[in-house]
Amino acid sequence: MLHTVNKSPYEKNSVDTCLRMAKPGSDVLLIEDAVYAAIAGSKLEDEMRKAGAQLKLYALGPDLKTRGIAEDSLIDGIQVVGYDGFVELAAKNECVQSWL
Amino acid sequence: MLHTVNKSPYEKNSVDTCLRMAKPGSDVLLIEDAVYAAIAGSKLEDEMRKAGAQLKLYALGPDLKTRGIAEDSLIDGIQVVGYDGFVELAAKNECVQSWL
Amino acid sequence: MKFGILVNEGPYQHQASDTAYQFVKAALDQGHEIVRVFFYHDGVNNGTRLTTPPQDDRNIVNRWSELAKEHELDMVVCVAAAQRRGIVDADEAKRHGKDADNIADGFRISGLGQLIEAGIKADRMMIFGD
Amino acid sequence: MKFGILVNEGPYQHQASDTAYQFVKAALDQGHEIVRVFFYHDGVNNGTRLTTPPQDDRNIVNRWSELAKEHELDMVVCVAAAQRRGIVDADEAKRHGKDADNIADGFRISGLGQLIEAGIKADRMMIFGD
Amino acid sequence: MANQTKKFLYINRRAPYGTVYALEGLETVLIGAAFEQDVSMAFMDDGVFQLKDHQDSGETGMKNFSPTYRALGDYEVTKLYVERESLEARGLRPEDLMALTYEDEDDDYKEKPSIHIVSSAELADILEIQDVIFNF
Amino acid sequence: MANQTKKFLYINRRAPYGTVYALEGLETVLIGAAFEQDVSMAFMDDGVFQLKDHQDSGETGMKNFSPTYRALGDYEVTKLYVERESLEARGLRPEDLMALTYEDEDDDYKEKPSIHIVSSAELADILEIQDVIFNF
Repeated sequence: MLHTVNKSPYEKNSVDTCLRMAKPGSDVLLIEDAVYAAIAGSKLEDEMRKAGAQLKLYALGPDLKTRGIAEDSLIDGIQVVGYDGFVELAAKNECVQSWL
Repeated sequence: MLHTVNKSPYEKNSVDTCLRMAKPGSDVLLIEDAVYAAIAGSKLEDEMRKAGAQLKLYALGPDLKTRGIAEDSLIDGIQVVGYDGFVELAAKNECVQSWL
Repeated sequence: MKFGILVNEGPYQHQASDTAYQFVKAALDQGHEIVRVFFYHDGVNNGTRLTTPPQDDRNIVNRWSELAKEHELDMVVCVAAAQRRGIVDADEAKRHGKDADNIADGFRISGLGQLIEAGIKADRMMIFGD
Repeated sequence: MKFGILVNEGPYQHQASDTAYQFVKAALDQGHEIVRVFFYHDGVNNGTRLTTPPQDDRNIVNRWSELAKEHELDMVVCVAAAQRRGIVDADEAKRHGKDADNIADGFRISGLGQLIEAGIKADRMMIFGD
Repeated sequence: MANQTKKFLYINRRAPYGTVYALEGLETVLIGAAFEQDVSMAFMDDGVFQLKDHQDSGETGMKNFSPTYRALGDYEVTKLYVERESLEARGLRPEDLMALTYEDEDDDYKEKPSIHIVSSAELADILEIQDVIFNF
Repeated sequence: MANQTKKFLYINRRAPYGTVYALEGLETVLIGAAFEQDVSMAFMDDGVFQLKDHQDSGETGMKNFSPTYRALGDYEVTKLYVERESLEARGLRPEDLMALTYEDEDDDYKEKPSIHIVSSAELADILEIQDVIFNF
């Protein structure tokens, strides 16, 4: 299953709930304000690293750029994809769950 | 100063930020989905009790009733007011800050 | 006492407009003055006359129009926010070549300066949003 | 592959409509089929032709209309949500005694069944909201 | 299309009244019930507040749509999964929720509970087997 | 009204782009600057992300409004308070923010920084002295 999340983890509980519900091995794509969860050096870094050990984490590149977040400032292991990669992730997985 | 909050403390960070910013002695009014912060027996009860020792906490009665929350299920010390009480709190304080 | 009111969300999607309405009614009941009700962001969507909510639900737009009429409320829809979202009066429709307008009774379209002015004139500024 | 798209927020206030648009474009570029784009909740506000956004910003409504024309997209605005929020076509205007309509090119108003049907027909249902 | 049956899950994560998602989400479920798919609902995070008993919206002037949940059984929507962890965190007990039931036509129309309290892990399993998930 | 000066504080608590509040809030500040009030801005919670340097919205197709923050000095909006705790929690350092400045006409038009990093406690004090607070 592909899980997408679009909320800042500092503002809303969507990232938390997504990580609680996603089964090991799932794809998780951070889009819109959820890309803020990908920044290294934050208070969430440990939690995201732990999640990344069980899940495949992605962040949407256009949303990172729009917000001025450089790819080299991301937590290790988070892969950046474009809208084409978003479509490919959705096609590849049998079901998509959007945590809003 | 009167602080109002309208977001569920389980969904958004508004209650947290309000309690971080409100000076001792301030009035804090929970409205709309923020009234969920007033329920006793929740994981937030301790935090709300601590806040209530420093601040005067109110909850909007119409929003409690709408959501099916009985007044006797609230954390001790939270006072229930109606829309008229909301107006009175706003008039009594020199400035109103809405945590959204 | 003079209250200024800011409504930042449209009807039905969020409770903001409902709470603002109940607050304004209660303030008027206590004899306070409402300097202005300003609609910003999606709040401009409170000002369309084209809604037809279910009959067993409240009519948020009409309720504002009626309250404004009864108490001569000044209800202002922000022009910049309205242009982004498609709330227009006859003048705006003409200016932008639109073939229809949708503003409801009692609302007028004006600039953000009206919000600042409300903040200056009012004793208390109340914000209702998401 | 067949994608169904659900857009739950209006233009500008939230990024949902932007992301949905970019996703649909990318999916079409890859040769996928878009079964339907369904606009629900405040998403219905994407379907008004009365917007005039600033010239240095994207025109969200027109962009949808143009994409729909180019790719024969079926763009459906939920009738119940639209009635609450004041999005009407000529038929709806007539039915509810409104003196104007505001639906944009390429959008049609229909029932929630169209959303369920999209969920049944599509291989993947994508939700964009707040 | 007629013979194709999919598993539809409607996830409810928001409180009622503060936003319209709960109400308009419920409208979707009722319409969807006519399509004879395999329908479930999940209530988690603040979505559990939707099922709180004794809602009375008179003083806010909003529409009290909680009675509609009681109609779900008549629409053959009988699988309502409520996350235990979400309830407990919010100070709610199962008995604080509306007692939603349905008549089981395969079992002599016995009245049975529609609400099933499940753990986070069980809910995660339920998510995993769905074909279509809507979020409100 | 003309002679009445009030302390206006615009509090920014939301990230840019995900929602419009940052952009439309900034439009309010610019209009408000013409009214010759005592204006301050506060950036806390996700609002600190509004000031992140190097925003480039080309690929999302959204409007990049970050250059407008650089114009604030010209509008004599020169008191921008950024909460340190919010920055740190989010993995941002002060040097990750745009270097916003203004020319101080009372000090030979020297270029001075508009951004002041303050603690939560200092920000709470700043809130306390305001006459009007807008939240975006």
